[in-house]
Amino acid sequence: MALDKTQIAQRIAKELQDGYYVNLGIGIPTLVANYIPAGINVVLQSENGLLGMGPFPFEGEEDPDLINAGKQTITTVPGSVFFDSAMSFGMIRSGKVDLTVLGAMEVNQDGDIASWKIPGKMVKGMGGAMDLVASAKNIIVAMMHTNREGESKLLKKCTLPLTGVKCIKKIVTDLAVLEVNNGKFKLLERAPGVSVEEIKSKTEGDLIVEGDIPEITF
Amino acid sequence: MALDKTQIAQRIAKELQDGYYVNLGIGIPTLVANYIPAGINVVLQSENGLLGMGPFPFEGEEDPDLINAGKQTITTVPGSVFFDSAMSFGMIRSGKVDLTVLGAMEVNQDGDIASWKIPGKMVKGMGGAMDLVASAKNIIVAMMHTNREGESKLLKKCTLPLTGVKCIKKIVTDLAVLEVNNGKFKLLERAPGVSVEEIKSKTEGDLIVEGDIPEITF
Amino acid sequence: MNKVRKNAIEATFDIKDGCTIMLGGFGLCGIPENLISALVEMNVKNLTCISNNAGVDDFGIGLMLQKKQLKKMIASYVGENAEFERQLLSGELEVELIPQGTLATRCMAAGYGMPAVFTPAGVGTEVAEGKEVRNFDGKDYLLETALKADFALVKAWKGDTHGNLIFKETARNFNPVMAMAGNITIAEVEELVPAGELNPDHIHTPGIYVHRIFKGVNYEKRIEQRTVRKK
Amino acid sequence: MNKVRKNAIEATFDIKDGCTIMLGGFGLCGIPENLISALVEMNVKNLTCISNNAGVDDFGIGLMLQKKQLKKMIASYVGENAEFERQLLSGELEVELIPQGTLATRCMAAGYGMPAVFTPAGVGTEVAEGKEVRNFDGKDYLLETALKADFALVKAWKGDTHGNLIFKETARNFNPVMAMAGNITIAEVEELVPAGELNPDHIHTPGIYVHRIFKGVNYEKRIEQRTVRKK
Repeated sequence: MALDKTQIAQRIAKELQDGYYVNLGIGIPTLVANYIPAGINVVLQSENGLLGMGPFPFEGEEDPDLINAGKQTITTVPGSVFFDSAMSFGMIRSGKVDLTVLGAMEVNQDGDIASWKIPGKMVKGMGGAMDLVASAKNIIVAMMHTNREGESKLLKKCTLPLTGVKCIKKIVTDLAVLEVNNGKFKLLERAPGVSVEEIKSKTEGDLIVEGDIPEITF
Repeated sequence: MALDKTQIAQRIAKELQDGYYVNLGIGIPTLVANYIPAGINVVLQSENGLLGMGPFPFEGEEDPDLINAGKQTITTVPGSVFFDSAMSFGMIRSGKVDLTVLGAMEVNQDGDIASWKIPGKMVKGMGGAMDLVASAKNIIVAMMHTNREGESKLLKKCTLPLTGVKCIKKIVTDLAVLEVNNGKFKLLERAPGVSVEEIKSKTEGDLIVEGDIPEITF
Repeated sequence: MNKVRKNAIEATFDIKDGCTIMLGGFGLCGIPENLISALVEMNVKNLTCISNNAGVDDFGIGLMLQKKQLKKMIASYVGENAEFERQLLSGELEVELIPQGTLATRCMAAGYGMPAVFTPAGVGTEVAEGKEVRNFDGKDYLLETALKADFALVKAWKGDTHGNLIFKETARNFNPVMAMAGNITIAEVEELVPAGELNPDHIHTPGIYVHRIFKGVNYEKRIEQRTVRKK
Repeated sequence: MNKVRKNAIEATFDIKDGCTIMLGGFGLCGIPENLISALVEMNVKNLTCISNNAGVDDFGIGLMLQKKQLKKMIASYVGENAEFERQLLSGELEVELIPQGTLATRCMAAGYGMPAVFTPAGVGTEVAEGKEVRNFDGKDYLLETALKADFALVKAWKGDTHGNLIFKETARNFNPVMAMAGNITIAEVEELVPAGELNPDHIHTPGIYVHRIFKGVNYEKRIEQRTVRKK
């Protein structure tokens, strides 16, 4: 069965290591914060100017001056620090953030990503995504394997305007965990009960399947 | 009679205007702070990271964490603010400092200045002087008219390694007030009792003398 | 040197049609509410606005979009702002989208007197079109120029009569970098104190960057995405 | 993620001969006294030191100069440091002098992930030799590259166990920009508190830039130019 958004987040959370500084994008990536493994200490960076993001506030304790990059009300944890947007992207750009998780409309087998615009139809803007993908050492894309029309989002070549080139290392979808490997997608894990054939059929880009592909565990 | 260092500082203080942000270099320029005209509010910038420098501390109240760019113990005035060296030169470079006063070994008639090195003999380092002269809109040099050997420090062409080119607007020496004007020194004022002839003889660069030259008043 | 103004209208008297203005804030967090109201009230037209976002349909810069006061918007994110997206797609509004970090850095570059800097964001994308690309240590970067404005409008938590500013939490965001990039910088603050009352080690924006300051009123501080958990 | 170390010796164990180190401080103000003592005690050799000044003859980096631990000094000011000037003029020590603002900006560029920036200082002087000059809006600027170090050694007033730092008065100076430019940044602080005790709006250097932190001891805080007025 395909993973739901929560499970995608849960699987990505397994990539976290102790001491990591992590930037979580809007949407599914935000949910990763809920599944940080026990014994692992990570510090969440929010590019609007915060290190040490905590959970959502209790009802009635929302502070309009304290939001995350998704404009959601949040809290801080002990040891947090505020800074301006220039310094925030300064630490991103200088490689101090260990892991970035973000969403995408399309990813291709060279590691390019498209996520901010459908020409003539929809413009979200790149926000901080272009800076993040151009800077982070370690980027995971969290997205559905196909779009609403059932078309693959893992392509030979992105069709939409790019957010960044050759930057994505790993992709976690509702169907699979894949890595970008020498210009191809390499299948690492599959969702429980989802067959390699199904993943193959829903992946437009070249797919490497080597040996037995284990099921995703949490 | 030639001005002493205090009087040079006193004359320069007359250039201050209300609301000015001013950077005073090491030596004679530092003394300018003692002669700020009544009714004039200026904020002193110290490039090691302070806006709102006050007078020297009272004996016994020295604070080793609070010094000026000349490494002297100082105090602050109300409204002062501390910042790091990058921001300090940021405000200098972006033209927010209205007036810079600094010393020099040589100045030439194009407005070039030399102040940091005598090859093979002496190296003081440029410190912040190169940044200041490359950035300030309004720069006054405070110095003796001649060096210890009696040689003019106002030259056709500087002989020492430069600190900056075409940047000096005004020079106040023990003998005169001059401005750099179309590639020449223009004599504006002379020290009380000092003749135009004496100034001419001690100025190696081309000197413009137009009409009566008034004596310096304080 | 009197920087204190009575209110937003008095502080913005010389913002005329056709000006370029920069506005601090991220979403609706830390936006200069009083200054935006003044611009809406004065109905200044043909503005070029530089701000990370364009508010929401009925608040923040969205109010100026509704009244068609903007000729051009320079921002990083459109998001869920329907009116902004509509004007953009229809071509009514000229829009330049800039990566968020590049936007912040270009403002800072102005405030730090650096005419241009190299940054990696947007290499290989349409953002790179027409820009110099240079490789440093095996990685490509774009040359990005400093971004200035005729007026920078910022919102701080506390300020003093010298124009020194302290921001609160994530309401800081673009405010300090934009404060440095205005030819004239106007700050509205929730609390205005006499010079000397702020701890000089706690000030985020030195007063040298701020030309006018006033105490704002009636802060609404609207929340864009109220998210809570149960007690 | 344990960044706390017992003392300077424990924090500097991997600083080896030939390393490039950056040291915060302006004159003797805000210098990492404990870390310098450790380097002197360990007698690490062949160091390239990046610091605005080189201390005085018998304190600060001057102690390392005396022991001939430095291969190269990168600084902006020699001033009245006789031993530094002697080693420089005699050629015993390789010295690179950089304008003070350029030095600060190059460190900041490293910490902000900008490989190069344009700055005006030194145009037309020997500092410009070999550098790209470019004109922006009628003014010439030099292209200056980011400056990094194997280790950045900084001194703060207060710090917490996450590495967040707060500086005091003008002891801030180069410390925050150098803290951002070290591959490994080591901070000594006068007071070390648990994470959560510092006000997150008052922190100057976010802990993400700091890899090791310890509480320094026996601060001498020598004054270079004691100047006073009579009561």
